[in-house]
Amino acid sequence: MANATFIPTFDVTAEASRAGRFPGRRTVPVVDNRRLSDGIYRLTFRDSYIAGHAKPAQFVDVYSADPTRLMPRPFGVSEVEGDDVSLIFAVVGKGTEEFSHLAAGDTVDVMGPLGKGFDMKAPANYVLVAGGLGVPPLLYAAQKLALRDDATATAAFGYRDERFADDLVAKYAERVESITNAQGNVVDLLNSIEDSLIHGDLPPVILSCGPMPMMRAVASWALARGIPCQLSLEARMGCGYGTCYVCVVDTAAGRQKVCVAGPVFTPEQLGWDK
Amino acid sequence: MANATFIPTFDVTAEASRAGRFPGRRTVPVVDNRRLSDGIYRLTFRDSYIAGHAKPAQFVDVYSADPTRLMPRPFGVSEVEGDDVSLIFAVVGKGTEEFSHLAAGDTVDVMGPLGKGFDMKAPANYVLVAGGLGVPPLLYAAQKLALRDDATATAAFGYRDERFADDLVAKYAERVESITNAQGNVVDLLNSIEDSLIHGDLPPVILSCGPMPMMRAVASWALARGIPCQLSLEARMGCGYGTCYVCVVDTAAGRQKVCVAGPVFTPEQLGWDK
Amino acid sequence: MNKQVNVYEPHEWKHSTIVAGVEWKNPVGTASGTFQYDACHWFYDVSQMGAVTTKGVSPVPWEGNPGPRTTESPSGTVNSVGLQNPGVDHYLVDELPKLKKEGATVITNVAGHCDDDYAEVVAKLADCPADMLEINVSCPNVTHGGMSVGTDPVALNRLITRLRHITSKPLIVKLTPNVTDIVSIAKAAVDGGADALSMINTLVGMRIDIRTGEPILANRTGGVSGPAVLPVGLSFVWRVRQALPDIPIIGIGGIDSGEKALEYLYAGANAVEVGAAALYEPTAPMRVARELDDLLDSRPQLAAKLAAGQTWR
Amino acid sequence: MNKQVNVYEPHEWKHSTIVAGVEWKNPVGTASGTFQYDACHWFYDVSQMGAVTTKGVSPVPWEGNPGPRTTESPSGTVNSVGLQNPGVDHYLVDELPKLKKEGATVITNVAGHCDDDYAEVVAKLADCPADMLEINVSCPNVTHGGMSVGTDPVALNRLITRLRHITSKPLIVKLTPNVTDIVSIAKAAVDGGADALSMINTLVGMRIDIRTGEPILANRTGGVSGPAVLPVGLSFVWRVRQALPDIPIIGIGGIDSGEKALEYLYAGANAVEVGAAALYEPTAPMRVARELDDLLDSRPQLAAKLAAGQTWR
Ligand SMILES: Cc1cc2nc3c(=O)[nH]c(=O)nc-3n(C[C@H](O)[C@H](O)[C@H](O)COP(=O)(O)OP(=O)(O)OC[C@H]3O[C@@H](n4cnc5c(N)ncnc54)[C@H](O)[C@@H]3O)c2cc1C
Ligand SMILES: Cc1cc2nc3c(=O)[nH]c(=O)nc-3n(C[C@H](O)[C@H](O)[C@H](O)COP(=O)(O)OP(=O)(O)OC[C@H]3O[C@@H](n4cnc5c(N)ncnc54)[C@H](O)[C@@H]3O)c2cc1C
Ligand SMILES: Cc1cc2nc3c(=O)[nH]c(=O)nc-3n(C[C@H](O)[C@H](O)[C@H](O)COP(=O)(O)O)c2cc1C
Ligand SMILES: Cc1cc2nc3c(=O)[nH]c(=O)nc-3n(C[C@H](O)[C@H](O)[C@H](O)COP(=O)(O)O)c2cc1C
Ligand code: FES
Ligand code: FES
Repeated sequence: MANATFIPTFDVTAEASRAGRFPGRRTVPVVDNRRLSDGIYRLTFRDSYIAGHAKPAQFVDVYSADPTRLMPRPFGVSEVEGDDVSLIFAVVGKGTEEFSHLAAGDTVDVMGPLGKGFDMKAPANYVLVAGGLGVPPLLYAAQKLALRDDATATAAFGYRDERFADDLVAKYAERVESITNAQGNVVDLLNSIEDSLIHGDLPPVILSCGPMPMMRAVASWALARGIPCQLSLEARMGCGYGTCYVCVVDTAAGRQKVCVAGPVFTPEQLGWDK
Repeated sequence: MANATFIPTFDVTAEASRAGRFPGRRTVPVVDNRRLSDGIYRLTFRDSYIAGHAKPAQFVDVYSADPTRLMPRPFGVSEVEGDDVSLIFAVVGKGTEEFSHLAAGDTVDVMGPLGKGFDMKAPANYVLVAGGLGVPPLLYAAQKLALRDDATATAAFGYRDERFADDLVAKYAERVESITNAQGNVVDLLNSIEDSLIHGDLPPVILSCGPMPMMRAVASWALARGIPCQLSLEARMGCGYGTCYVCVVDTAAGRQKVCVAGPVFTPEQLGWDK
Repeated sequence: MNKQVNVYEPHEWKHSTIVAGVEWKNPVGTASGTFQYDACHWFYDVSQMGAVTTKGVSPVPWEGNPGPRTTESPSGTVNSVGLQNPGVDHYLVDELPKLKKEGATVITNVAGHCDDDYAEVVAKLADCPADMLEINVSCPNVTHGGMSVGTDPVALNRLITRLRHITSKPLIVKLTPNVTDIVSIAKAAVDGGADALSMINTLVGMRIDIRTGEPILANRTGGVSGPAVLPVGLSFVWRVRQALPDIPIIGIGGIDSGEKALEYLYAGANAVEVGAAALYEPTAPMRVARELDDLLDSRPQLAAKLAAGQTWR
Repeated sequence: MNKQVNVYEPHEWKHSTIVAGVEWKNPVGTASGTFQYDACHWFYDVSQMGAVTTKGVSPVPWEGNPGPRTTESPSGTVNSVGLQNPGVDHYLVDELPKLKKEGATVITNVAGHCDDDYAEVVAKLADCPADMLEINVSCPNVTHGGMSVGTDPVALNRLITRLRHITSKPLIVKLTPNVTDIVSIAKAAVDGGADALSMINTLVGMRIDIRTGEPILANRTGGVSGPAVLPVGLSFVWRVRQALPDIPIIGIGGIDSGEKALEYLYAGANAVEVGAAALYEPTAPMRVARELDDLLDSRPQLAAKLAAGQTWR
């Protein structure tokens, strides 16, 4: 049920574009929703604007159909096919529980793409380091990199248990390495492939997303080796588009908004190099 | 969408009966919903308990599927067929607007039957005096009376404009008289049939439901002629089952709860005979 | 997500609590003004609640405010009943005996327009079988007494000190959220001899009918309750608990699930009461109690503290 | 039911209002802390709002509270931003010029930890192109200043009297609902020289994570806003309007539709501001303005009063 109070019945994207504005919250059709592993789902909806504009690490605000739950739920774009946009999410609370029940034929409210994506201009071997639900932006990075001649993708994914995204990323990445909690963590994984990264044809650039402690470990691993590194952060958000000052992270330049200054930051920006 | 927070998935009526309790709020299937006239709908749902127990002028609490709108909406039962219960309602606000969109195959939350019904034990010619949306309880009274040998029903319905219930009540009542606002009010109608009521085979008893000013006029018409009269009142309700003291009306015995002391009161109980 | 509980099934309570020396079968009570024996006993066995709190009783019958007395607000309800009740004498011969016959743990909510009113009611209740008295100094819907006492620490301290001398029953003081400084008021009640505090009563609120431009309630303003007030109630319990580590607190406001009841216990409440939810779901108090009983299974530390009459904080 | 408005279409405003001498194109503004030029101008033409109220500015940059800074509540949101802002100097060279270039009517929200802070900001703003200043004495998320001034009539009166001497710009004083007696506080502001009042700021509230038993906000408590607070905001506007028939009032709290804005106008507000709704629907302020513009068509008496700077009550 789309929330009756605010859902426009006109074509928001078309009307906003005509007026030279960024399209706001809109109701879009769900194309698919499937369980990838225990409590982890891949939701696909149709939205030409997000499909046409999203860059890896940009995110989408998804809204509950329950009008008592008003706040946006941000999720990184995980794949785009034509006008279809996929997200991968874990059920952690009421909103994601609700989204797990969405099915083709339903609608869902979204807004995006939001935030700044990874900087992937440089020719490089992009090392995609994901922890847990950090997979989505990196999967999408792999999808984009697969189209390029001047760059390659090496996935280094750390899972709690089930390797729910190895198959997905294997479609795009040159190389897929992964590890589960029982075997070790992503730094162990990075250590095990360090040599090949450093001696590869293209210089390595780390793109990473995952829990904060992991990001810190990845950042110091990269800093110690002089490998450029970009981190996609999470923070509780109030709006997702920069109007509320809710989503801040401490950076070298003071508290900044994750939703517009980020979600991607370098360790240097975060002051983690000090 | 039934509100996820409180809707039991078990059979409330069966479980409550087993425990010797009155069945509480439950989710029931909508069987039919049709527009009777401009902004007036007849909603039919399936609930064996209400169907089996409801007396004319008893009402049903209907609940919004929107969890921001929590309060019950009370409606008089208008007809019962087998396990199917019908209500007739006017769209006056957000809840009734929502209910107007219900369709067969949907579900809706209800509780009932609630309140005390008309006292229809006496053999009599029951004169069913309705104004506007006062029709439902009187239609149901006519349906019940149609089964009896010792009583008859005379409908005297006043409408704002469209005569949306004449057809419905004609199935049950011996006689159907109606009037629209443009022609006059129900007291005019009563005056026009006064002779036949007084000289009929059975003594007249007035059952009435409608706006307060109309009820007052009907009551004084009846009092002036010594005709017994029962009035089904409306009041904003908090619960519908007697727990909150919200729904009071001033009576000769002080402020009483419409939902449990009523909704049916005699003019004498209301002190309108003074 | 919770497994759904069948509220009509008999249940052995696993987790009790103690509030000011009174044992509750479980930490969930009904809130005053939303529970009447005659109405609720049709829906569930009232003796199975942690406690039931009855409607405010006054020395003589009160007729309350004129109607309409309710209006809706987003995730809330606004009421202006104004403490209509048949008086303490009627209560003592009618509702209380019925409740006690069923074996319920009873909190009698006490209303008054002035100190003498409260004193009179408490005196009449001194020897009755009610388990606890809840002094309602927080009703926003009466002109005298009610909220005016609950917003003034000096007046409140005087009242509670006086009542303390009249009764040996556990005295709960029910506080209003419509104040600048809840801690000074809570302290005044405790210093006066309150055995426990309950909070929150309703927030002052209103709605307007845009067809007429006039307030919907005859009384113009009323009291807001229901899920909308949940975060407010939690913050009041939290702040009072931080200031007063030992006083038993009953958390009230917006509880309609075991999870929300649990939030109150973590905020520092020893027990909770369910109010508005019972209006639109008569078995809500029992459902909340059952859900909480299950949630406490996986929280043995909290459960142990409650059972011992202690709090999480 | 309303016909749905297309917020992206150009619109000729039919119904304006006047607040403390300043003409608003329509009676709907944005609420402070939920509007930033850089974020919102992508979604709508900010010059088309009745007014835009910018985030509280302090004498120097403030970093606000640590995160998490938000949690959800039923039909509401709880925030503990704590007035993070880049300071008044930055505001004067960055946000304000952009807004004025677009032709917006601007209300600058002023924050401070103490009287000197407020005075310093107001002095710096005295000659700027902002149309009105809104003095935020009602933020529940800062330890000093903020709400503490807004809960004390004497302190508030002293502050406003002082600010009144520094600026000739229309001064709006923004009040907190977390008080026992709003009327005495409103009077203190007006006596000190306030040209208008705005209300309400957020209600103190909190949520607890039942997985950890700990408050979700790093700051523990925050401010509740959104639809849940609608009835509370209405009652504050109503009560102040009853006591002060002439002071311009900007109604705030839970507005997410033209109908709810209209309730505030009937309660006695001269204009309204939309806050939390903009967080989950960026074009909400514009939609509310458009819906209200249509609703006022059928209420010529109210519309005429607003256009003349008068109120319904
Ligand atoms: C930029 C960004 C990208 C993200 N991408 C993904 C992704 O691709 N896949 C994925 O599974 N998760 C992602 N997350 C986390 C995801 O937003 C939360 O898991 C989700 O909002 C939880 O919603 P809920 O309703 O189930 O939780 P509830 O606890 O019911 O939510 C209550 C409120 O808290 C917020 N909240 C709760 N947990 C988080 C959290 N960890 N981060 C941010 N807000 C939270 C919710 O948005 C909501 O406003 C991302 C977060 C950010 C900030
Ligand atoms: C005993 C009884 C029997 C009734 N039977 C019928 C009937 O058979 N057919 C019919 O069309 N109407 C009937 N009504 C009136 C019906 O309950 C209201 O029209 C309906 O509740 C309006 O709901 P809403 O959501 O559209 O209005 P809203 O204004 O959006 O509702 C807000 C709140 O106010 C209450 N409310 C609003 N108007 C009324 C009203 N007139 N009476 C009581 N509560 C109100 C609602 O129940 C709700 O709690 C009856 C009322 C009572 C008390
Ligand atoms: C209809 C109604 C009547 C109430 N009457 C009383 C009362 O008599 N005494 C009292 O102390 N509180 C009374 N209250 C307040 C509740 O007990 C409770 O404190 C408040 O509603 C908040 O809880 P809730 O959000 O669960 O409803 C009443 C509340 C409602 C809704
Ligand atoms: C994220 C957020 C930040 C806020 N920051 C400020 C502020 O800086 N200054 C202020 O006066 N009010 C601030 N407020 C309060 C709002 O302006 C408004 O008074 C309140 O949210 C009630 O309105 P609403 O229910 O429409 O949100 C803030 C509110 C929110 C939600
Ligand atoms: S979430 Fe609102 S500014 Fe980032
Ligand atoms: S509606 Fe609650 S007592 Fe009648």
